Amino acid sequence: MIDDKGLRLDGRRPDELRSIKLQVGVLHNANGSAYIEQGKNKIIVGVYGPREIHPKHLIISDRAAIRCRYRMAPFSTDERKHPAPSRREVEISKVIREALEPSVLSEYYPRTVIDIFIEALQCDGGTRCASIVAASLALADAGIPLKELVSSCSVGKVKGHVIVDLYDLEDKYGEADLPIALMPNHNLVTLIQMDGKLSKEEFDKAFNMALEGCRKISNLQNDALKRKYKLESDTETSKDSKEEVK
Amino acid sequence: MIDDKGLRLDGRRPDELRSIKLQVGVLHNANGSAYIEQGKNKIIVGVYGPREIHPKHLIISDRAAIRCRYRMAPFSTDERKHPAPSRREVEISKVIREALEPSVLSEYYPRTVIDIFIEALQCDGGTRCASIVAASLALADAGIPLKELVSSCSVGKVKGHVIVDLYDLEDKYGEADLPIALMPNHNLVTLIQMDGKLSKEEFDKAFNMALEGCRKISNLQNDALKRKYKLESDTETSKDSKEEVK
Amino acid sequence: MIDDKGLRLDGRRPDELRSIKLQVGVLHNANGSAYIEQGKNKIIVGVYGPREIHPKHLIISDRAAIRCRYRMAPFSTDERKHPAPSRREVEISKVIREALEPSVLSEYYPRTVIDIFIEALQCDGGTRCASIVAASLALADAGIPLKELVSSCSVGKVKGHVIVDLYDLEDKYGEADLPIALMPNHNLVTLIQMDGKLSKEEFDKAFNMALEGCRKISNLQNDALKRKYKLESDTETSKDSKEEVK
Amino acid sequence: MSTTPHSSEILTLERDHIIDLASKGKRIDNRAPMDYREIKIQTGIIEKANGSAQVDIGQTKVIVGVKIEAGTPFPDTPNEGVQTVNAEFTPLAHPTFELGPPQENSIELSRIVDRNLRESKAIDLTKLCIVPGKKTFVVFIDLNMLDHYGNLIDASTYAALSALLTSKLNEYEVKHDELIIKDNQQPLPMNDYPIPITFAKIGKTLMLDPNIQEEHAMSARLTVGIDNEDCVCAMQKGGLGGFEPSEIESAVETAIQKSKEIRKLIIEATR
Amino acid sequence: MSTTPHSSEILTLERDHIIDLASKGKRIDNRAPMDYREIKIQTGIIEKANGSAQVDIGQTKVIVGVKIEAGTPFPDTPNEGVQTVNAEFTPLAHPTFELGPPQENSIELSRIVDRNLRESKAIDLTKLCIVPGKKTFVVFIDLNMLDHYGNLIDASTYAALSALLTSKLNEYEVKHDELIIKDNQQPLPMNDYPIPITFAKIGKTLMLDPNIQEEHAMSARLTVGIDNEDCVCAMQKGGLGGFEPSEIESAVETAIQKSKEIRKLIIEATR
Amino acid sequence: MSTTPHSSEILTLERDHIIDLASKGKRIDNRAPMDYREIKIQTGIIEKANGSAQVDIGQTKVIVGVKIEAGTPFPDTPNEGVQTVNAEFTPLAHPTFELGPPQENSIELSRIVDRNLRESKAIDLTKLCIVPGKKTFVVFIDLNMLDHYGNLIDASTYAALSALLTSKLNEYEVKHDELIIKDNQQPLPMNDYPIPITFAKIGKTLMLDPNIQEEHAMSARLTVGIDNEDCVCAMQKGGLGGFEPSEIESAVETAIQKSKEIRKLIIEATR
Repeated sequence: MIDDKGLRLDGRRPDELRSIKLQVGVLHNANGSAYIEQGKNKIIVGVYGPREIHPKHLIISDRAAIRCRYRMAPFSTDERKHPAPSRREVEISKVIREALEPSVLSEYYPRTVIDIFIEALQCDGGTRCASIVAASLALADAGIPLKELVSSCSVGKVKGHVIVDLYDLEDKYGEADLPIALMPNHNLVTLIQMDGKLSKEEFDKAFNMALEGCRKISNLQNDALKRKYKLESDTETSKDSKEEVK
Repeated sequence: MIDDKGLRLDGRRPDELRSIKLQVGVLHNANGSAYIEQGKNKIIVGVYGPREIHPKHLIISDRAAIRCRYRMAPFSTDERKHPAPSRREVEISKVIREALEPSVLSEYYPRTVIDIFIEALQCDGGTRCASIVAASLALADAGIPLKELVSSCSVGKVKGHVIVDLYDLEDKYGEADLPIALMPNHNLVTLIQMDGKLSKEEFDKAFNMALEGCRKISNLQNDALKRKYKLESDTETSKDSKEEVK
Repeated sequence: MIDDKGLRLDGRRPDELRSIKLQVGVLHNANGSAYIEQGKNKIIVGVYGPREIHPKHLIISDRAAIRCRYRMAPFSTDERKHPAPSRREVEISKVIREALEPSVLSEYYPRTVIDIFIEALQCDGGTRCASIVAASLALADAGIPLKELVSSCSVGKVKGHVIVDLYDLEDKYGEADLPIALMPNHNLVTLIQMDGKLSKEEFDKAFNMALEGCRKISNLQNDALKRKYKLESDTETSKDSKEEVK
Repeated sequence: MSTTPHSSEILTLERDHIIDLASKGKRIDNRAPMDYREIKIQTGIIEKANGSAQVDIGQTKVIVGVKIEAGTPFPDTPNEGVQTVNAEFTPLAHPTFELGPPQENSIELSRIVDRNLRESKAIDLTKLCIVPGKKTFVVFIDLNMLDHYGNLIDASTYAALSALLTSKLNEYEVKHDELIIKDNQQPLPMNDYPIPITFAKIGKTLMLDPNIQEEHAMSARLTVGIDNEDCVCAMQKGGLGGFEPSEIESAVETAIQKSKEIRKLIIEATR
Repeated sequence: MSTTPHSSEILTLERDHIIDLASKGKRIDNRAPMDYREIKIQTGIIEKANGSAQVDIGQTKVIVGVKIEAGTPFPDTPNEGVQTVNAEFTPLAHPTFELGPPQENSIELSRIVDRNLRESKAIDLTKLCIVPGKKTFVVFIDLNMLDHYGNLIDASTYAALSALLTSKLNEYEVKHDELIIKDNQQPLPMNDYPIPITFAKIGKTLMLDPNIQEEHAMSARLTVGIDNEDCVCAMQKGGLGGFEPSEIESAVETAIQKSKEIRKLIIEATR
Repeated sequence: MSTTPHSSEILTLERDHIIDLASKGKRIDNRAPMDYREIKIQTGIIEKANGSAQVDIGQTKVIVGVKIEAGTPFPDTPNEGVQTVNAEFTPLAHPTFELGPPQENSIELSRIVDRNLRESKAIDLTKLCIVPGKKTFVVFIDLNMLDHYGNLIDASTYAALSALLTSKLNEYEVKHDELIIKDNQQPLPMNDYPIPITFAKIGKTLMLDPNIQEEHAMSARLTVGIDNEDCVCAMQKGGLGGFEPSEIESAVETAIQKSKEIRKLIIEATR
């Protein structure tokens, strides 16, 4: 999985991220949206809210509730995924929500709900991290007040090497996987999961590599958001057409 | 499927309907009910309402909501049907509801619901049409104000012949199926579906044959309703016994 | 199944109950709880309430609603039981609720609910009776006002012999099973079910043996309850620690 | 979760009236306590089923269809057929069924019907095996409530029994592991005619065959199933109250007598 | 249970405005009655699928992925492949989908797409059998709504057709009853290019390709599917109103003409 | 859909009190920050299971049963056994579970327990294959919460591990493709004893083994699983807040130390 020159199957260095493409504001109906391509991962996120919440017993009196659904399209995986939500998707929905919660100023909108809908159109490893990256941008695009954007990146161990941003094949043959999410300015890790086997030394190395990855991706997020705002102030037409239907 | 004399397997002419038996007011508890036998089709319909609607979010402020469930009994088909509702039953429930909606003066009863429950006890082709015929009578029997009764009939193409009111075997080997529903006095087609293959000429022929079928069945519906009213005014006893439990 | 000396496979006489262990107040969170071991049967019951009821349409204006769930743990049976509720568990939940209803002074707490949760941890025949015995104690432990405790016992016919309190193996090869529940002071049978084949004479014999079994178990219930009250008044510490978290 | 049902739909006045009548041995529809309403049995109404019947008890209407198909035997009875009962509380049968009727009622009903048939060995399942351990006939008994005006248990069981007694089984061959169904038919082999008799306790009185108004006024319900040999084959108590032991013993006696009449009715209707 | 949907989200004023425009042959987005919005077709966007396409009709966006896997044929077509269509109304596509959209809409949509493809025999299922009666290819067509701005039926069918027309099927061998999938691929065998054309009736006027505002203002919807030979292969009426017979006849004529244009568009995009 | 949970059941006053105590390194039940409550382990309590254990951590009570049955291996591991974990939040364990607890909590719990066991290769699945690719042993690990007073993750994993360590596997033969189960039993082959250690972050302080009051007051939760070789085998963060990187690094160190104590406890209890 790692050749003589220390390069990976897809030619990347151990600490090299896949190419990442971020787009903000890609959907018409959603209040906010974003799209991420990270290697072959293709994920689209739509955000609605703050809006009224049903059923009423979900109301939280002093903050907005956040709801999150992560879903893999049936055609997103090598073998077709059954459309019914899997236990894996249920758990990922929860950890993504909990990764985003600390960044949202939810107390500004008590008794409402903010809905985050994530569609993984193609999955190639590290989709929970890529989903967080896009979802945070979609929240910002919806005008939801945030403390800052949440970045996310995973690190793994493959054949004894610690490498960043594993794709599917590396993940499959890897010995450990460590996805994290980070609010860089608050120095707050908002998601961490691990499975596999890492000594304390390996863990420390991997963890720091993941933090570094988050910081890099954080820059890309900020760029994407700026591009969107620039575009909006440049093109009055597109802005108007959006307002018309709201 | 069509013999030398132009007759069908069951001896009917191409434009001949199966024998139809209609009964109105066959159930005790339902506010209105009707029963249809059309060939081997045996379908019973019960209507409740206008009545209170639960859950509340289904309330429509300026009209009655109409709910419709079409269900095939497990013993209604050649092979036993699993009791869970199939996708086919879900779609048929919808097109039947939409076939009946235009005939109901639903604005007379805002914030209520009218429930139409259809049990197909035996299915032998064309059950959605037969269900509409009976359901419209059951609505009338429930005293729901209607613009007029909705009639319904299907036409198909079998071995190149356009024939009316297909039964199961013809349907199975047919090349096309075209069920329609009609409000005859309003000249309004309230259901049309098609599958198969029809040239424009064949379509026009089939469509007109179906309209003709609807008009014939419309007469039978009116007769059935008159019989019911006559019976009710004749037999005070039966009327009283019905009132007693309401 | 019955040897020359009239003894059963596990050495019991025909009218001999299995050894029964009853404990009241075994759970911390539940408002009331009880545990029963009857042979290899191990069943724990927790009661919550009277408390607010959701959804609101379940409110009964002149009494408390009682809800009851009987559930077999997946590991409770010889072959693993699928976690989804079986039709058998649904029916047993109902007959247990109906066995307990007559004993509860539910009119004291209108518009509330009393929840009875029964977990069968190990099942070895006669679990519905054992569940009733424990559930009635758990209701008392929760401080729910009762007319009296409900006792319960089953009788069966095995190889022509009428015997009391069948365990799994006897039940499997038995010719009839007759579980009953009794409010002894009110002389009221609150559960009776039967399957198998019993002549009128056999039925009368079995029925009276079951009533006798209920009366014996009733004494054990009262002892268990007294032990609990004695314990509580003796050990102030344990009582305090319970109050602290309520 | 099993939940205390609502009973709001009957007026307290009507309930009190029914209880008051009961104390005088009278009923709201003028029957004697031990009378059934009129029982009407029609068979052979669903041609596509192996057997079918509609039973009306007064205004209560139940239709039952029997379908017999090849399937897999249970591991513990490799040489026997399979009997399966399913009850559907169709929403047209009663205004409350729309609300999503407590599923427990239809499950309980189907299990009572199943037990009456199974415990009396009504169907001779030993004759339904096709290839031991591999293939057997499955008898699907589907109960369809059309109009609920009380005593669904008896109506459903009588209809199931009538449908079974008129059910036909296709002859077949097994050739090279393939099941070949032939056209000629035999009656489904039957052993017994179990008859459930249902009592309502209203006030202090037991009444047979409660109608729906009486069901709302009763404190408890008792069903006693009696087989051909006058043995008890199934019992089920329902409802929020209970019975005194002597009431149960006398109910069993009554059931043994009453079941003879009804068995005769069913035999005649299915001959 | 099928229930009359809410329509509260559109203002009555807007609805009246749209109906008023329609009476003058005008539309809220300035199209002519028989114009589609701009149709944009992209294929090959999901590398892991056998075929895929995204179709935008104006602001409406649908993505379709095709997966082809080995499975079991239906008993009545032992020598044919299996086609299965599933539609997901993803909640990001429309604010009302969050509320648990009436499942009937997604079921109806998938069944309309399925019928258009099936009745025109678009996929040559006869070439997908692997071992007769035992193993066949199953073509899973998954429709994923991303942005709902009206006319999901046409957008979904065009996307499904585009995805199928660019789908690849792996070559294979059957050795000792084992299926061995090879690396080289062939196009999925296709027979026909069925094109549904959807009309909205607004006031007395028929309009093609309603946007979402028009869907809320329309009294009824009619979809006519036309195959390569200008024959009608599928129809479906929806909505609370109806059509006069003459309207239906003229809609069929229009659909035959309009389908040629759109078929050309799809052929070009999938070449 | 994952939804922000309610936290109304704890009084703000109590929460503030707990956070205030934490700032002084104190806890509401007088423990030191790095203390567990008393851990009580009982095994062999369900005779019908292959293995079972009840673990109490303070007032928290979890019972786990292990059933081992023959089943089908996964296609990608044809030579291995199957491990499956299922968690049931029984409604008697906590007053809020009645409301239909967010299913996500029980799914997350079962997946954390599963990962701890799976990633450390605790069960030697390579020894559970019966017929490669066809038949294997399936180890069902069913977690049953009886009383929820905080830290269900640790209690459940310790109980699962204790149940597995005392599980027996029946010997068997395969004769003519038939599996014959014998009476004599061997211990289930085990490789590792993974120990999860759960931290709560309350204010700025990390606490081990939060009780339920502390769980309501904590901003986030971190579980670190440690295997026999002091390696990290599983981690999971939960809750609405986050951790500073240095907190995570120090939690891993603490977990490595603390896990030794608890592993010893479990080994002694299951010897």
